[in-house]
Amino acid sequence: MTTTKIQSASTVSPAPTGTGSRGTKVLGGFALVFLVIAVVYGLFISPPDAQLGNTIRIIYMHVPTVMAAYLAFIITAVSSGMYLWKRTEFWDLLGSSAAEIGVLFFAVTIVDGALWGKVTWGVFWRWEPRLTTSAVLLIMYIGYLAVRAIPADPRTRATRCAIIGIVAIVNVPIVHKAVDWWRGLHQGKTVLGTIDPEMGGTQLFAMYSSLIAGLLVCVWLLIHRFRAGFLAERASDLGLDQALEERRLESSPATGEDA
Amino acid sequence: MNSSNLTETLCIVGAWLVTFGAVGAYGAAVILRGRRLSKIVPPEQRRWM
Amino acid sequence: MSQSGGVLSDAVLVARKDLLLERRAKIGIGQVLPFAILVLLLFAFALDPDRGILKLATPGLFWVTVLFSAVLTLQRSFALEAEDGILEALRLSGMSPAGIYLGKVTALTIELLLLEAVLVLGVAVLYDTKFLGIPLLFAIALLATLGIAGAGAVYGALAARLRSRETLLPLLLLPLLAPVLIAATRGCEVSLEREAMSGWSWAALLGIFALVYLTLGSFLFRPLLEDA
Amino acid sequence: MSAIVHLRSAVALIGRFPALAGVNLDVHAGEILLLRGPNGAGKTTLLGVCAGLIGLSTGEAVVLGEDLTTNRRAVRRRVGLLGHDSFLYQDLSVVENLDFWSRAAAATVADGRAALDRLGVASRLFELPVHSLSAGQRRRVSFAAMICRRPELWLLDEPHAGLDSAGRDLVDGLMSEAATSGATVLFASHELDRAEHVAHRSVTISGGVILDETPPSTETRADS
Repeated sequence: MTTTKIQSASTVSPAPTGTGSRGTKVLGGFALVFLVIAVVYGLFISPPDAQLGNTIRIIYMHVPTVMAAYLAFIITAVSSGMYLWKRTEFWDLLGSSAAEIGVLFFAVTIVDGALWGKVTWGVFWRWEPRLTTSAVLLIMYIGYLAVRAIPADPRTRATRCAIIGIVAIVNVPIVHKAVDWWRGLHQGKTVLGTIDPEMGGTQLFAMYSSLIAGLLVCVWLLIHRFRAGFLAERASDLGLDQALEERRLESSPATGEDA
Repeated sequence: MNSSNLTETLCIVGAWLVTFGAVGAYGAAVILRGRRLSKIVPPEQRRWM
Repeated sequence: MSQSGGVLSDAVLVARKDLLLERRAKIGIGQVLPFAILVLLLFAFALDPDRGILKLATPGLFWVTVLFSAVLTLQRSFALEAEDGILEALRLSGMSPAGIYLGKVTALTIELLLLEAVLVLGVAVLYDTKFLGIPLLFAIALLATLGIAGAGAVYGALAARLRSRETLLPLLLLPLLAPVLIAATRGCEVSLEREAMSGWSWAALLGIFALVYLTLGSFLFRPLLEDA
Repeated sequence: MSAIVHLRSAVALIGRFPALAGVNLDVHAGEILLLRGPNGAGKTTLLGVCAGLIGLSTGEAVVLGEDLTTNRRAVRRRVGLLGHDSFLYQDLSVVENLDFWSRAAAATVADGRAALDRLGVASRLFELPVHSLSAGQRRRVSFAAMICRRPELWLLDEPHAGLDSAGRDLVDGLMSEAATSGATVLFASHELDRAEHVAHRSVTISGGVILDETPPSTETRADS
């Protein structure tokens, strides 16, 4: 097999055939364990909540996804800042990968929130601060992905995305404040968003295991997405050496069409 | 009463299905994309840490 | 770096140039303003004025109209800089990017404030609104407009060279301006005495928004001009 | 004499297309160098690199003593670029454009007016908006906006294009004058008869590389 000199402590093996590695497999395994625990406890073992009833089982999905989304957006923001400073492909890829995963989790969060609303309020949507804030933030990051999708010079595209990543994260607290004031805060903060300290033992266990599972899945996805993005960049680089050769060949005669 | 119980069950199951479905589908898409790109990119450029 | 002048004089130069361009081409007065008035009329058709909905919704309708007009103004303002190699010329000129940014923001703020002044008259006549709390109204208008121009100039410059800029700019900008819409609308409701809560906290929120984006824009405009 | 423009193996990408595929070029102080080559050969990109507008992906570039691989901005105020685009606001009048661009480049309004005179732009055109000028008149205004900054290095992309014969003579005169007063001129042209007359030396660029590197020496110290 191709024995490369950059073999680290990991196994001497042929190049991977995908974005997986031993690290992601271990990580994925842990995530799977916590997911199973979350399903068993969240859906079956833990009792209904005193106030929320069975809808607490939606919260078991809602909290991990929103936390994963915020984690991803924070990674995007940090990477955006680092990109403008260091100008390396690593930070660009990390930021854009995280943004995509953040949008995924955030969209799921909003759907879960609406389903929770259907049970609790009888309607899918209420102009409740957290739902509203989330919807605005989601669209902001959809804009990020829209810009990302526009074909451009890598440096140009990365710069645009980094700027949006920074601007968007700065807006998050402002949107929160504005929407909270706008609705006069009549929805208690503990219901959607943070964990209620009054929860019982198995409920808390279900909540924490699903939260850990959510964050592990988020990181696992991020690593895979980053590697897929890296491979996509290498694939488009492939033509470069050839393009340089072809470009130099243009200088041979018979191609000139002088005006 | 019965119908509200049904709504509740549907919404709870729906929330879990949406979450697992969306994240699972995305994960599968990323991994398949990675496999496809790996066939194009030469092996020395795809060593992971 | 800019050896002579500096940020402020560059900003003045760019702002004066933009206002001169508006005086020569009259896009704002000739096209954006009529559009804004049209939107006000359309709202009146959509929301039956006899039922009083229009009256209740006036501040919100006013600011939504301003936001739409701002998107058009921004598009025009940065389309000018993207054609005829002007962006290259600006980079070659050695002016400080922060100066160019602040100049664009200044000109945009002045143009939008003038537009709002005319719209307020339109609202007063068409919707029969009575204005109380004038100082608060002024503060809200000024701070909200600064925020719109400050955030808008960043995204306007970013979208200017994209082929899909007409659709992309509103998608990027309007969610960003959601807090401005909320704060400006609520603040105006206070100044029209429909709400009990003090309006100055809304003005403060608008002030913070404007400050944050003016600072951010001053730093981000260099990479924006160089690489975006 | 050290080189005003010093490029070694310069590769510049436009998107992922290698517009420059390894250029070696030295331009010396006071020289007028003609850049020849077919369309799409990389002439415009080369001028953009020298102006500090386009970055190199690999290779060396030192222009007016500034290393462009570390800082592309420092050189910009010291060069004058005449491109395909007019670099003018179409809705502003001739003098309004000149006033703005001269002050933007830290020159004075008087410099701008003097440059207009130098380019023979008739004063009856001063108050007209740029979009109402003919192509040749606009070219003269762009040229005036370029020389009012008193650049040390002139980078001209097709300076003769769109001009009448009087205008072309004027441009040739300006180039010679600039060279005698210590500036350096690098220009691309298809008007070979005329251009070769005014140029001290010419090189041909094709397919993103310079074909005939007249100085056979490999390193910077070409001639003394």
